Amino acid sequence: MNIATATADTGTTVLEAIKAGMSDAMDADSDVILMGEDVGLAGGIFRTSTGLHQRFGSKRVIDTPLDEKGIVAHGIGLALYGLKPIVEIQFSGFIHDAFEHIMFCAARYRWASGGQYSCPMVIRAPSFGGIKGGFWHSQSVEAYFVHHGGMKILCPSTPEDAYRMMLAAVQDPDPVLLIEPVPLYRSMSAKFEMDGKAATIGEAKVTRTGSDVTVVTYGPIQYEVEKAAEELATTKGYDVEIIDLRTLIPYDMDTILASVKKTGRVITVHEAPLSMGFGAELAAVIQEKAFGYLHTPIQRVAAPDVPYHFSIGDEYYRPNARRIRLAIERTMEFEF
Amino acid sequence: MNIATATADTGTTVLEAIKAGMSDAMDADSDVILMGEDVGLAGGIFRTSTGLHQRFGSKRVIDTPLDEKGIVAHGIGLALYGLKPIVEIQFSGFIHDAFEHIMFCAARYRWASGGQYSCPMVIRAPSFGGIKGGFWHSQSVEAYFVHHGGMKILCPSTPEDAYRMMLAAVQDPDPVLLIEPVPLYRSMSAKFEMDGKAATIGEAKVTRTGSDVTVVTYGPIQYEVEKAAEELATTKGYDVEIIDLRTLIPYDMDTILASVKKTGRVITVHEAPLSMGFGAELAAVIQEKAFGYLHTPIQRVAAPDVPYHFSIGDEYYRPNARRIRLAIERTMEFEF
Amino acid sequence: MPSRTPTTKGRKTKTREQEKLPVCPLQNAAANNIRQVMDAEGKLTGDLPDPDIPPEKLLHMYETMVMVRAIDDRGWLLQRSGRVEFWIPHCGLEAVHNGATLAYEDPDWIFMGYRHPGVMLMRGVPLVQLFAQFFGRADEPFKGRRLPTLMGDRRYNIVPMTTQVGSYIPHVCGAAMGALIKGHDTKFLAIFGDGSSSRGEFHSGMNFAGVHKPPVVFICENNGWAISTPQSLQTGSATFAEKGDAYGVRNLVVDGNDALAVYSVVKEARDLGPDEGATLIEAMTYRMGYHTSSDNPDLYREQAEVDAWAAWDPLIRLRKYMERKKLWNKKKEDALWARCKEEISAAIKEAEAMDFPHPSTMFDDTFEEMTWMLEEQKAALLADLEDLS
Amino acid sequence: MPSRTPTTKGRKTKTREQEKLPVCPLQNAAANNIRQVMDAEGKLTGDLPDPDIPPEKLLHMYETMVMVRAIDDRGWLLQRSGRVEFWIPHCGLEAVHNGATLAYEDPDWIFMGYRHPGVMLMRGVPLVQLFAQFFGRADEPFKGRRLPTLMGDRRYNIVPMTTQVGSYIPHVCGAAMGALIKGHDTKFLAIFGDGSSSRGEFHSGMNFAGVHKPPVVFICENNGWAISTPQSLQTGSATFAEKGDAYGVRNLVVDGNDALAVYSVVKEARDLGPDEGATLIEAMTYRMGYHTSSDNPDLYREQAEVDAWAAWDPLIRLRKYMERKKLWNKKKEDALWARCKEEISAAIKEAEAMDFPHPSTMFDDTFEEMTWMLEEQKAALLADLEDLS
Ligand SMILES: Cc1ncc(C[n+]2csc(CCOP(=O)(O)OP(=O)(O)O)c2C)c(N)n1
Ligand SMILES: Cc1ncc(C[n+]2csc(CCOP(=O)(O)OP(=O)(O)O)c2C)c(N)n1
Ligand SMILES: [Mg+2]
Ligand SMILES: [Mg+2]
Repeated sequence: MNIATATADTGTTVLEAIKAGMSDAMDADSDVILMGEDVGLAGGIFRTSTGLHQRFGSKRVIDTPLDEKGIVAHGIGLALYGLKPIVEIQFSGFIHDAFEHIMFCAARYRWASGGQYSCPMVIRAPSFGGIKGGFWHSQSVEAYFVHHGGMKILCPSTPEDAYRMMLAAVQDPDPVLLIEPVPLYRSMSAKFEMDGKAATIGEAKVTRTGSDVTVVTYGPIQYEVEKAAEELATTKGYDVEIIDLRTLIPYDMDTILASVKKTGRVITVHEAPLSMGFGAELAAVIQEKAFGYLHTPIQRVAAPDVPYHFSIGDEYYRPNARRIRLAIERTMEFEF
Repeated sequence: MNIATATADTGTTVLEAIKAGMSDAMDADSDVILMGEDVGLAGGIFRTSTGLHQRFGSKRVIDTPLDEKGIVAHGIGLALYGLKPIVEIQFSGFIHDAFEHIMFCAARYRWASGGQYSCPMVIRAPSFGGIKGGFWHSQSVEAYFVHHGGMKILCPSTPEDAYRMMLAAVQDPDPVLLIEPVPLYRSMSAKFEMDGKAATIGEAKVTRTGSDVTVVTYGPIQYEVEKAAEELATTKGYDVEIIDLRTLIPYDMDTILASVKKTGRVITVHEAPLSMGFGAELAAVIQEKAFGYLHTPIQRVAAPDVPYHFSIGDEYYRPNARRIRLAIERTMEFEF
Repeated sequence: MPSRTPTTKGRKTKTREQEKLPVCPLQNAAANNIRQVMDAEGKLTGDLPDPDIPPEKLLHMYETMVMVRAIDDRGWLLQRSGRVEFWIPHCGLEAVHNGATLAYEDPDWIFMGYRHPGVMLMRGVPLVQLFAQFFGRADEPFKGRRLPTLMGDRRYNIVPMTTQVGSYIPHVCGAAMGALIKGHDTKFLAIFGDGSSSRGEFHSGMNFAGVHKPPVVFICENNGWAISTPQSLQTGSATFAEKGDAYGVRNLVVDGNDALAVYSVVKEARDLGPDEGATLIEAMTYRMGYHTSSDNPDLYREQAEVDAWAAWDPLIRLRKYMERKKLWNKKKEDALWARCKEEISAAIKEAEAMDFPHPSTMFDDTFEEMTWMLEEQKAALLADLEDLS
Repeated sequence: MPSRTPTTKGRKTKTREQEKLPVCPLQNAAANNIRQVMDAEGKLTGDLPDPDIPPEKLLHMYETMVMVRAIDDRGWLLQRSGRVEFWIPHCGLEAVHNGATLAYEDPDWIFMGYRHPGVMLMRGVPLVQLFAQFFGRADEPFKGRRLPTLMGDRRYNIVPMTTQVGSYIPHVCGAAMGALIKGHDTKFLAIFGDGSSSRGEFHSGMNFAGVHKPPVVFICENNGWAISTPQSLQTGSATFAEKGDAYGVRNLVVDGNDALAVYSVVKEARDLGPDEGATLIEAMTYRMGYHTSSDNPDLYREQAEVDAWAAWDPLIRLRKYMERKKLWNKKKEDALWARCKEEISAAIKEAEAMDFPHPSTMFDDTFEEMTWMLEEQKAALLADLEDLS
């Protein structure tokens, strides 16, 4: 039994699913611990860990000093010693201070020690906009962590994925960055069985099948893609295929290629800024591996290369269904 | 007169050019200061600032505590107050601790203050491999700084560029990341006039004109590209055009596009790792803007997504003329 | 006189278990080496001398403290009724920021946090500008870009804070080093929280300050909590002030609910000679309200602790002091509150009528001269907006 | 007894100007609160008691100190003659790492820097393995991947250091927190430099240590310099030890050229009870050699300073102590040096005959299971190599 308060009628929210994932992981393995700012009595500022402190005690649910670098760095020490820390960064915007420790310590101890040590740990990064958070509380930071390898990156966008990916992340023998979708925490719920089964890392999901154009996306913004696709099916009869990547590293090339070879048209959508966003890597790889299949250039829909604006960001910075629809139309109607 | 010891016969090395650039900038403007670890009496561990401490005193050439975050963060304060700090990170591998301050403070104060404050400063990042430095001392870190905008990024690869870009970086009203080519510090010299003229930021240079294929590159690795091009001109008669980007942000799209439209074939070459390297952004943009002109997929030559290996990195990790030649051949001989 | 706390033995860090019977540490200020001018009743304790602030300055400070309290009351209501998106309460902390600002001259630079609107008002920033910021309107210094209560204004030498707490600690130290290098006599003040002392930025800033001796007063506003984290989980040291010793930085603890004491110690530290360097002052105070409008303090702290601190309200203490000096009375008090409320209502009305920023302004102020990439992205947005209309 | 340094008044930070007449601070150890067992002549000073280390342990330590010194001599020559790419000297620091390691048990964990080969040898790592590492060969724990002298080996519970100095300070603290959580009685030791104390990592590690009380001894090896940076430019505090106070971490200064004193204070701190937490020990010593083979100390320091320290050579002091105890004599000394040199020559010969790693091994140990991207990149490299041959 886990601690989540799934109600019979609405199902489990993403937030409850994350909590359930942590709770089940901690039940299954006494080496799993949670640490971060305010994760204890307060239950985390989003309440993703409500009740865990009461249940597992202050040795396994640790309120840390206000120090993101310290949180990750001590998590590394714990992992080296054989524990499986889940460390929470309160908002992904505050993760940057821990950059060196995530990328060049956690994700490098195995290699740098000739395989003698490893750092299995989960770094939780509540991310994305749409919550009137201003530029520090709405960041999409995933792209910074893709370059230089060494780090698995997961991004669930449904309650079931949130639950199973948490389990998968905890079980993984290497460090995992878990990009959590803040705007979905409470707004999305679904029914599924909390049976302790972990997701398979590296598997994308085709969330909508179609034959005209492939949209590769991840995170909460995919629901805007869905809206655009629905609308275009009605208004223009365009048949859009949508791929939820779910894992950014290692991403599911097979699923992408199969789709692209079918449709010949690709759009990438993320809410991180455009330049050097993950869409850049996808576009570069796809044009290389499927050059002969492409009818049109790959288009990238993303936020502009500026910070997230408090007053107008949610509406005009973050891509939305309308902008995505326009991009799909441009692709479908592309002429040389 | 500047402090560099240019000799009449060999010209000025890259190292001396950097020193001359700093010295001239400090002569021209008393607000320009240099700070970093060991930049004073020791003249920097590479000796790029030898003599500056003696010349400008310890108020303007400041040996700091061993704290890269502190160096950049105090540079920000100095810049806010109206000085023009040049801050040295001893090796670019140690820059990550300052990530938050570079990307989200220095490159954001102007925006976040509604244009009231700015942070004109130069962050020197000695970079690249080929010096038997192992993975911390051979890093190519530029890609991390491209995403999220706000930061100009320069990368000189000749003595003249080193000198003029240093001046341009100091004069720029915004923060500039200066990627310095360690392997060229002493190995490359040239004659040019140290006349105090700054480079124009954002201008690439076609260092070799050709009609068959465009290689877009930057940094010391471009000399490997040159070797490959020379060889292919002889052995296969391929006519390779080489573009030295010089500025990564904002890169020179016009020069790239003009070349691509002429050749129809593109290869990007950098020594940073492949995934989400700057080549990804270039490939994504080029395929979008020049789709109809491309005869072949854009190929990326880069280091693999692993750390720089001490024993074998210089030979097998860093791209070399042979690997670049093979990539050019593959592109030239591409069939669907 | 700002000087090293001679000993900190008297004061114990509390653990969660020991927090059973909350007492306000200000009660034992002398034993705890907490510098004070007045007690809870506004009577002089004989520790620090009465600074004898000239009446008009004193009244300016007190009136601003009341205005700031009134803003907090209203801000909370505005947030609860959905008219501002987010609120960070500052009730209880007025003596720290108003007292400290009074000790500084206008050309001096202040770096402050999100709980310090008094700094703005003390320096003459119009009230309506604050509300324009809370409402995210275009016509305020940050052009609606930043979270409500994250303020600043260059025209008043108040530097906009970094949203990451404490990141500005080395910035202020660097700026002050700049003044030293340029031979200016600008002085610097930075206010940050107890929790912020745990970040590497605190370490960097204090360490450079100890070596370079810039003219900065660092106020660590120890308000008891960093969200839900008490001092015992934040650090193992008995005080935050003594951390200064680790860097050779002069330090002391002051009663942060005693505006006169804050003023006195900050003023003395500010006025130190050019070679005397920085001072770290721990202001012992208490966050009476929620951490932010998203917080729920019932989850982690006892109401009894809040109550213990309520008896040391900085407004009441200063009012009683002024009453004793015959500078104040009930009539003036009532009139002041009425005026504050009225001015706030007027400012709200004016600010709510202001425009939101135009979407394309998000591209402004990225670089002095926009790059072609941003030009292109801006053009796309504008085309998009045209298409919309 | 490891305890807070009661006062640090006696010891002044040096500025560059004051460094005119270099004296070794160990001369005034008592006044400077530097704990000592013996003086420069190996005579007991009466400060710390003689630890009376059993002869075979004592000899093991001394012999390893000599071996380590001999390795440094040879390493330097190897670098100068181009046979190793890079060398980080450790001459003068032998008492710190050998003394500290002797105080620890084998299952305990040690995190060390690049100047501490004695840690490896004290624990029984074969000499040839060190040289295989210096030469970047495949058959050493890190498979030739890392810079010469950056060592470690899990089989001996010596964790490989991070190349960024000091970054392992919070790692060791976290690992020790792990032992506490698991209820193990593993103890932890970390050695890092004076310069490393300036990084945020030091702050994080000490701060968590003060709150969580893990069983760690942190040795700040104050060897006078961080490359060209002296203490006066590194920090404003009089000692590095007292920084512990800022975190509620017990601390003291020890004579880092006195192997017996290092052993004594580290042993006592290591053996503290489970609730007593961490200790920060500043080991006052001196880097006799260059910072690295790329350095030139003539640019920034006086030979006179080096000479002042030479009189306090840790090997000579320990030898004299042992001679007094009749455990050692000139004959043994000569034989030891001869043996060390011989063993080193043999190890070099063996290590130089070893293979370099195969290029494709750079992909190993990235993840437990390689991603498809790395598989693809590895395949490309292999194809490329085939093409080459
Ligand atoms: C680097 C960073 N981490 C986390 C946060 C989220 N956060 C906002 S306020 C706060 C607590 C700050 O505590 P303190 O410094 O004591 O200031 P107070 O809120 O009590 O005034 C936290 C953790 C942040 N803003 N910055
Ligand atoms: C984070 C970081 N910055 C810079 C360097 C380059 N560097 C290598 S050793 C060193 C000095 C270290 O001084 P200290 O900690 O006193 O150790 P010591 O070398 O004296 O033993 C520096 C700056 C580094 N390795 N890591
Ligand atoms: Mg606080
Ligand atoms: Mg040192």
